[in-house]
Amino acid sequence: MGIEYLILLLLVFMLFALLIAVEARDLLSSVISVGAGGFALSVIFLLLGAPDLALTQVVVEVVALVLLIRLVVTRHDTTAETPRDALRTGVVLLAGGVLLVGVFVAVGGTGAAGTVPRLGEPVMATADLAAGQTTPGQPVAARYLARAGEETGAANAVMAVLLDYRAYDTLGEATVIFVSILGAYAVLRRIGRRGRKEATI
Amino acid sequence: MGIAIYVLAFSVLLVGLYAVVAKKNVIKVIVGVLILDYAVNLVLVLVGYRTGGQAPILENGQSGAELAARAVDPLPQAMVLTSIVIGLGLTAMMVAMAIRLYEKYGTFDMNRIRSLRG
Amino acid sequence: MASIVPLMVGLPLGVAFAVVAMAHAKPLKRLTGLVAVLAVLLNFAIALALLGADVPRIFLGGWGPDPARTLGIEVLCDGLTKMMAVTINAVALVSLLFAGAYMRRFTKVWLFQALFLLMTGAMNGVVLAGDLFNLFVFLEIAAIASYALVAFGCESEELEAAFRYLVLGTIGSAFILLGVTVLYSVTGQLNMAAVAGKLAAIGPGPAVLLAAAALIGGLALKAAMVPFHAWLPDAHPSAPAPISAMLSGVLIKASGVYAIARLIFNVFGPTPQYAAILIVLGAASMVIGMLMAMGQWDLKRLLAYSSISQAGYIILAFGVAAEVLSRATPDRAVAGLCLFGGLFHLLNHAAFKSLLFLASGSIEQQVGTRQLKEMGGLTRRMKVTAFCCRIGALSIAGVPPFNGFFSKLIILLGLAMAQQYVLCAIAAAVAVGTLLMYVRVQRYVLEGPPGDRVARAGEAPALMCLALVVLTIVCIAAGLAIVPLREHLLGPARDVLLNATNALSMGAMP
Amino acid sequence: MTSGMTPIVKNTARLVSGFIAIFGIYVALTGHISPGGGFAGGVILAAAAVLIVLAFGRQTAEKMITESGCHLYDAAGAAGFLLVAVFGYLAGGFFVNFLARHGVGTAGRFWSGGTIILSNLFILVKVAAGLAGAFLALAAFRRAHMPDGHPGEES
Repeated sequence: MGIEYLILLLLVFMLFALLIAVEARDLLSSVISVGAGGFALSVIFLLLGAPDLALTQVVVEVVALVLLIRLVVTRHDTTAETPRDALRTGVVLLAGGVLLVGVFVAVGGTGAAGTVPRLGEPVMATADLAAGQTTPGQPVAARYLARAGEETGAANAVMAVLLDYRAYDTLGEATVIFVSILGAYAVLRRIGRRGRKEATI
Repeated sequence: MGIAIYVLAFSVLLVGLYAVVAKKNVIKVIVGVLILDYAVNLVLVLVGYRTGGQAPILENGQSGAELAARAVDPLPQAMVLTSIVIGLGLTAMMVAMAIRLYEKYGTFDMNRIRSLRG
Repeated sequence: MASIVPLMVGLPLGVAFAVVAMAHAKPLKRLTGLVAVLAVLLNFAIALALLGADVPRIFLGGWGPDPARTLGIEVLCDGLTKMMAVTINAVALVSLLFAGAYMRRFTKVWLFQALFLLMTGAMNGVVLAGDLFNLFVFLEIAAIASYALVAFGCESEELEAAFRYLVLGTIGSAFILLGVTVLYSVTGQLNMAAVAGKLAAIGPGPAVLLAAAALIGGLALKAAMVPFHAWLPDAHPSAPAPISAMLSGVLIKASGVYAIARLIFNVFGPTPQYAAILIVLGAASMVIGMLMAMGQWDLKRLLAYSSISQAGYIILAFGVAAEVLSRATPDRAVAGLCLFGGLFHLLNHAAFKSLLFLASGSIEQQVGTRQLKEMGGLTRRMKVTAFCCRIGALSIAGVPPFNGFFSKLIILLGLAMAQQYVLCAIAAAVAVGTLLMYVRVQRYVLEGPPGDRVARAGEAPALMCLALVVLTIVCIAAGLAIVPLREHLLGPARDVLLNATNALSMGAMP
Repeated sequence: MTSGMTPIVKNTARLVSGFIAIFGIYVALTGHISPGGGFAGGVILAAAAVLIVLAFGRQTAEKMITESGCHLYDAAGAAGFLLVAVFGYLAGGFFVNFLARHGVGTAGRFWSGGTIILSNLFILVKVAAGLAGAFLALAAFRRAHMPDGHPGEES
């Protein structure tokens, strides 16, 4: 139970940091606050039993922060002048209320059928590993955990899932980063069309 | 307890949504996209959490069945790893676009960008 | 046969990596375009070869299923997937040929070729995906490639349109992933067939509804259905013409319409609620897209708004089919007719909308404008382009005997037979409006005395004309060859949707 | 950013970046037995490159890390990972773990997991090269307004 309170505390911290990031007038403080939120998230990942994610989140956060801080500090326009769009804020608040009510109903906390299971009791825990051919629809994750070591030879079940059972997804993942970097190159060409002067306002 | 954590995670999602939709500054919008990513990743990991669960890595001498009875769900973690990568790729691309937009218009303010365009 | 199916994704991705490497080696640099065309051609050949084949279920990585659980990622190869794959690769091939001449004005064309191949490969991945998370990953690749391609010209408006497209697309993706998460938390599965089976067992609950809402919302954003359409009229016209053709012709269908249909019919199973959502989205898109298009004077913007309207037809037809299927005593013949009309319109729209966007690219390059008022008299100066443009406009306007007429007629018939008379009347009214709109386009673009700019223009390069002529032939042939099309392409695709939640687990096990 | 930062920063960066790079490679290569993996390792390796670019300035850094080199390694890493998938046809199909057919080794030992080490290695190369290249390209756009007469893009 103790860990859950810690997570709750970190989440509250994270929410505040992110609210500051969204509302701060100064763009640099906004970017740094979102970094603080990201680091809190990586600690939460660690507490939730996901060291792979914690490590990845930290290093990604560092690189993303470097990119963003560089973007902001080397430009002159450093404050957000116009705060918000009233109509859109209203729409978001309305949608948000509906979403939160939906979540409350869907999660429920009762663990009844047709709702999201209670925190700490993942659907995987209902798996019957010995279930053979007769009971279809067993959650796959328990099977990954039980047999990953012998079937793939990887002690780290996350890597076994990522690079063996579901390696095709990881091909997609590698391609995503390839695409977005190519996309960044494409956008950064100074001249897109031949015979046209670079126009700046 | 559990529901409070879920509600907070979805509040983070709302903060991100609010920043992306209602804010009129390129940097704020990028920040909003990052926050949206955080929130979805967090929900995904929460879904696979088991109370007091161990990380899904075999310890010395541990059998698979023991791991299956104690560890958290590895599948959402693999999904989140992919999702984090997608987020980083998107960030790089958004930064590139923000640089070009600033270069063209001299501002990060979307309203001024629009009015400059006429 | 089954083993080559994943190559439809692997080949374009691999060639895209190779194109990037080749661009940095002097002697190979000139060959990138040729290699890209060959890759797409080969992909099209694979898609055609698979049409007749009866393929068992495919699980990647050798992780075959036992009935209790599905370990590996499944790749689908049923009728619907085959039809989408043929459409995607055909439009990609023609657009890439067109780009061979059109993209000469742009710098660093190899980047364009690599991104184009990655987008095509990812779209193939989307229609092949038999796994919810895999679907999301390939949706993301296709979307990110399209963000970059919209901004490929690097002009101010293009960058701004691409940024807005990126931001809205990201919201859509976040909701799609959220939907997948909630579904996983309830079922413990990611495989679509397994999720469908599990959902049928546990019945509808609040969590399932939340997942469905998130997924439909996110995918409707990708498909630019009306409350979520804000990005499309900026993004599609900003892209280079071959990319506009790809985006309007196949991307919004593969990553929006197809994914919605696949999930609603084959995973969630059609219910009255989902049907109502689809009908509202479809009807609203149809009407509002058409009305917005009427007021446009920019040719590409007009075409973009018209894409929203035409995609609305498809979604409306699917929605009515879902409604019919969810009745107490479903009339499968009527539902089948609606589905057939929707799928046929999807195919036809891919043909004529990419034709019109490519033609607008030719005109823009030769005449130097996109404004309707500055054109006119194109029939005298650019005979081939004008002829193709005329056929395309007649097709989309629904004039017999072209393909658009037949698909709209079938949809109207289906709506009438499903006793949805109001929807049928709306659809008919929109069809008339579309007809009037494209009559106006023809009058301004093709007829009348040539304007100053047009008088100086010449015919477009041969490669561009070739691409237009190919699509024109498709437009004419699809209207005439409706019976063989139904036999080999559309019929199997319709059956997949008709079989609802049973469709995915019906294939033979490997 | 022509001159880079002060000598203290440069010396520290020179020292530290090597350690960071080694740590990145370590994280990638032991991904199958401990937390980490090719992606995290690749980002760490790229962070070493970012450090060098930041400390020494773009001009100096480009002598060590060139943009076209990054493109090449980026493409090679991605293609390598795809090749791992295609080599699976030797063992039965796309993405079959072809090294694991003759036993996968004991879980927990370094030599285990078949193609997982190989995949991690390729992803490391891909991600590191890609991110480093992207950072170089982004760093080129430091000044908002470029002086006139800058060299045009080669096609």
